[in-house]
Amino acid sequence: MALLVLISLPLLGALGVLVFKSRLFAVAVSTIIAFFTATIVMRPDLLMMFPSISLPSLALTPLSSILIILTSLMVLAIIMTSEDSFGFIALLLGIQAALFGVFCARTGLLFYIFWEMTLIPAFFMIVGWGSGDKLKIAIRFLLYNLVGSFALLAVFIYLFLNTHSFAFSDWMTMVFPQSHQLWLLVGLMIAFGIKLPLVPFHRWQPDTYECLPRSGTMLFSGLLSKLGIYGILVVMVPLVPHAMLIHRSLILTIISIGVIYASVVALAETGFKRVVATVSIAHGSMLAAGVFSLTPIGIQGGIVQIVAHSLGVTALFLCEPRVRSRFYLGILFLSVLGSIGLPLTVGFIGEFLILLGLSQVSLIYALVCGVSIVLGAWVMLTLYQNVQSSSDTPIRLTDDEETVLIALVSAIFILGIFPSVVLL
Amino acid sequence: MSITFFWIFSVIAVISALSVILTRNPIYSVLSLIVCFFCIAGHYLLMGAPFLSAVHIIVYAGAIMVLFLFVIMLMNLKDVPEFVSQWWHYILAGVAVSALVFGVSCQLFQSYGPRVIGDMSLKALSHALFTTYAVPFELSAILFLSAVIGVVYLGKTE
Amino acid sequence: MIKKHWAGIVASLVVFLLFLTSLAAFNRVHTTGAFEVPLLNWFAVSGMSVTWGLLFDSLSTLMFTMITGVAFLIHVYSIGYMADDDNRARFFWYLNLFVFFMVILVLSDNFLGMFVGWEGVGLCSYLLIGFWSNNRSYLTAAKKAFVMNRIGDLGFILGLLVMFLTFGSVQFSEVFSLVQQVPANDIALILITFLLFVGVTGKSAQLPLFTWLPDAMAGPTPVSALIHAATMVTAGIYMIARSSALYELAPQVLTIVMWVGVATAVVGAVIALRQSDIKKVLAYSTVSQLGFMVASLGAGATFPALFHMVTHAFFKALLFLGAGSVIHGMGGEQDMYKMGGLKRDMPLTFSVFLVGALALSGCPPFSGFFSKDAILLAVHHASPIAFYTLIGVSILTAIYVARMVFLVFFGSQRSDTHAHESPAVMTVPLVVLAVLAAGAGFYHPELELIMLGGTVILLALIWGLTYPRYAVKAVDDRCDQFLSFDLVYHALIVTPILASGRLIHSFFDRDIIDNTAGGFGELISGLGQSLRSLHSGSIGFYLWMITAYVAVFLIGFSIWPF
Amino acid sequence: MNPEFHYLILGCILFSIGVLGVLIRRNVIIVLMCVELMLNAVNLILVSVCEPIFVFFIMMVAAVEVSVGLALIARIYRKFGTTDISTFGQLKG
Repeated sequence: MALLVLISLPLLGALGVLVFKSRLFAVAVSTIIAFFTATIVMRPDLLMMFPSISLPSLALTPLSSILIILTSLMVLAIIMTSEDSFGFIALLLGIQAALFGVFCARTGLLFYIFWEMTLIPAFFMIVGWGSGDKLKIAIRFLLYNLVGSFALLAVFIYLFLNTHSFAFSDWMTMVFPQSHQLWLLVGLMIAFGIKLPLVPFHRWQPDTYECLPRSGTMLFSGLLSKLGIYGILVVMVPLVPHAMLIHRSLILTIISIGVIYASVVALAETGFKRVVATVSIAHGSMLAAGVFSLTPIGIQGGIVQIVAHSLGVTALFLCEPRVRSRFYLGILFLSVLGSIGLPLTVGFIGEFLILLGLSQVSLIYALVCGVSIVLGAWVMLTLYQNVQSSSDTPIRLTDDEETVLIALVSAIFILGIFPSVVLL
Repeated sequence: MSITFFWIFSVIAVISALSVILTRNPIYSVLSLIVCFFCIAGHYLLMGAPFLSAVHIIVYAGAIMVLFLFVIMLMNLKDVPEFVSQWWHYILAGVAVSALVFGVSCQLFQSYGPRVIGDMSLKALSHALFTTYAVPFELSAILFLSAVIGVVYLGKTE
Repeated sequence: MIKKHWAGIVASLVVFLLFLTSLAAFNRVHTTGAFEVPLLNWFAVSGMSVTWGLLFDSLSTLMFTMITGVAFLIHVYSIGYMADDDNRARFFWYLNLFVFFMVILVLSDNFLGMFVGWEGVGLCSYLLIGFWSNNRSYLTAAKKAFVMNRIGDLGFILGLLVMFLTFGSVQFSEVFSLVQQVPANDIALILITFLLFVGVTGKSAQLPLFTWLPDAMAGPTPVSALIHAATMVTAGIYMIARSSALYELAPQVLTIVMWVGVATAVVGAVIALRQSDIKKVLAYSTVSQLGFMVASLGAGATFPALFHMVTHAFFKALLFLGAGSVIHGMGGEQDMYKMGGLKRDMPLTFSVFLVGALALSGCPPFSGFFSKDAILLAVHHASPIAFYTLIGVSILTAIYVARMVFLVFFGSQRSDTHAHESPAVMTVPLVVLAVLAAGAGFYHPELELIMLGGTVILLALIWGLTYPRYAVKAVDDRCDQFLSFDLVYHALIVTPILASGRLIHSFFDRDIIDNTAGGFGELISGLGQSLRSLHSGSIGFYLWMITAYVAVFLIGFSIWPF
Repeated sequence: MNPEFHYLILGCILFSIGVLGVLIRRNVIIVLMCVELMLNAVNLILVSVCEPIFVFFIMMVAAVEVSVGLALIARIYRKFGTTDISTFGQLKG
């Protein structure tokens, strides 16, 4: 019941934002949601005041607890720094509801519905608030993602026909024939690979990130891309472990190539947002590599990296070129450090665990993914230095942005020193 | 007894249906269709559904066909070519209809079997309508409402 | 005065306190033995846990004392050197941060903690090299240093991964006790030691990753003295010394280590012979001297390496600070061919610089003689060829040192700038360092008379022979691109990577992927275009289509064998 | 022969006549009437298998359909002055 409330709160908030048209209201709503989320996760016993209707289709796992807290805090951060109109914020809250839904869903049907529910507001965000050739970009975004959704739907229909149930628990206990597992694997790879995105399904991402307004980019990169890896962790790994294990070296090879591919492309990209977007592809691929190593440590590393990447990339996009005050350059540099995984940032823990997991499979994968860390440092430092020596833009960081940036960067470092919070 | 009536109603229904599509004058077509509907109502009686039969006559013969008649008389349909002109249209129509009949009968005759003769009385019908089918029933009221609004809008002169 | 220099004074005081702490720790270690201070349980995953603590033993306290001591002197010097810079406070902030990470590096009780310090000092090195951020080429140098260090760090971290997989831990205590049960020549051990050594080549500027160090001279001179001569670049030496328990069991890797060290020593010294920038000479000299230390480690001799590291820290810091004093006096000029005759204008700087130069060339009784002597002896036991090569490098060292001293301080003045002696806040640390550079050798007074005599005669010969060439005539034999590894790296690595980035970007991304995805779109829309003609708008036609479709559908279902 | 088959065959015949009418007549009012005939054929079959509820709903829908359809026809007639189906060629995007 509490989870139902959790999912409907942002929707009510969205309505309220549209009715009252007040920024303060939006911030208040997302603060309330953040507190509510924290309560649900930290003190589930306090929620006894809700009628105890048990909903087996919605439940919290440790992983989804981390993710819904991350989601609520990120949305709060985005709303606090957003300069966009109320329609945008309402869409943002709608996406938040859908994200909560995906993270809490325990049945395939709900998972799929909420999964799709993220697309519609996202599409309107691009169309309504994007820049440049936005309609084309929006349609490309939608088509790529719909192909993924279609693959997901096909897999879910297959699973339903074979188990006569939508519950994850029923799906996971079923053992499918080898050849079918391969097809399921391919379908799920397409579905989640497009969302993440993995090379070669990545071409929708840089344009979309560039086109969106800043808050939208933060949302897409910090939260929506995490759906892909969440799907891999929650659906793919428990469902087709054998097929994944059999084809592990192939998958890891493709992903490793993708990691290098994206890192090298990032060197050729120009423009702040496009570079960060492309580096983000490399990070996402590396995160997937950790999970696909199928070792407990690699998966752990992937989960840590979800948080790390989310914090890092959000901070980076928030730091798009501004007046080069000392504060701005400092905070941008710290975000860059978080992104290149310097020790004492949470990204380091994630990357180290991922590499450790990969090296348990083969040192080669660790080496290849490690090369991308070097390239990543190269790219990010070039980016930083370009900002450092570029001509001034007239826009200053506002107080709210400074607050949020300080919070994000401190989170990056605090979690780097005390990472046990995000280790399951 | 009922067999006799069955054949009578059937023959009249088929003949009047044919005359619906074959007469040139639309008024005759409407009148033939009314005859056909009466025959169908007779079939309903034969099958033990008197309420349906009554409703059928009221709705179709009483309301719908009058509406048709009204519209036809309202319009001055003198010089409308009533039949398609190309001869191969008729051939094609024949082929299509035979294909349709063939397909439908293949499907229906396979699955069609003796059913339990149910209660088609007024009481049973209304009970079902207000319990099991209460929601569709209410929805159809909304459908009517929207139809009324739609028709008023369409009929309004610009 | 205090108001202007508050940042420097506070920073120096902090480091001084740290220095006192290090002395106390040093004292305690030498009276009661090694001890540990636990810090935190960092993380634990799947049965593997990393706890972080500080380990004080003779090795780490030696490093600790040396780092904080030298750092304190350089902090004090910087108060004078940076007096006119607007961003002094930031400078001292970075410098203190560097000391923090360096202390973390040497005091951590596990390899991962060491790695934190290892990357942290790299970060500070980046920040300080690019400190004058208005100059884009300085920023490029900083980036180059960071990225090349990261290549080495990748080796380090891969080594840590293998270590984790082999021993299940990265704590020094556990690894060094478990390694005793590993058979010699174990492949994992070879891999670990080799990969860790890759890290060393990055951080300690060995072949093939040394080219960042000369560029790193873009930073302010105190930075070059502290980071790029005395402390950070010796982190690699510390690391190999710390894990000598591992290296002893991998003799093949030790051989590689030794020859890389020897080769680096040669390359560094040869390039230093032809440089015109005073700081570049010192930088290549540092590369060369680090090669000595690494060679010594490769020969299995830890103590001479550490000994040379300490004496090198003193005399090279002294030389850099002396060079800084010269540059400061010359108003920012770094080209030796524009100096000359400075011994009259800057007598104090000249005398301390001379002490450093003599120590670097290995002249008895200065410290460099003893430490280099120890290294040569150790290498002689391992490989005579390496020994003779290093003797040759020592001769080259003496030559370029003589060239530098003569060009800068002797001969006639070659520019209009009127040099002036630096203020006391800069010269006092110089004097302290000079005393240390001169006297530190007596800590280990193992004298061999042949060596002593031979060295004195050789040096006298070299200085005598080079005097006319450089002091009197100042022959301009500069060749700054001499043996440029950078050009090779640029042609072979950097350019291909950038080119492939552009190729992938334009060819794979745009042409292949976009066109494939777009091709599907074209296909569908083409299909749509052709189907559009069916959409004629005639109701009669639509009725026909409906009927035909239903008929086909029904017949299909009837015939289809379901 | 099963008596329900009689109704089935009768329904089929009436339905076919309806389809034929739709295809060969050009007056749109007659076409609409033929559609009604087809609906009734289906109704007949449904009653024969004892599903009176569906018949009831079909009648409702038929009534709605006819009223809206005739309103549309009246409107079209006002616009084009004819009810000849072959002249309506604008039903496309």
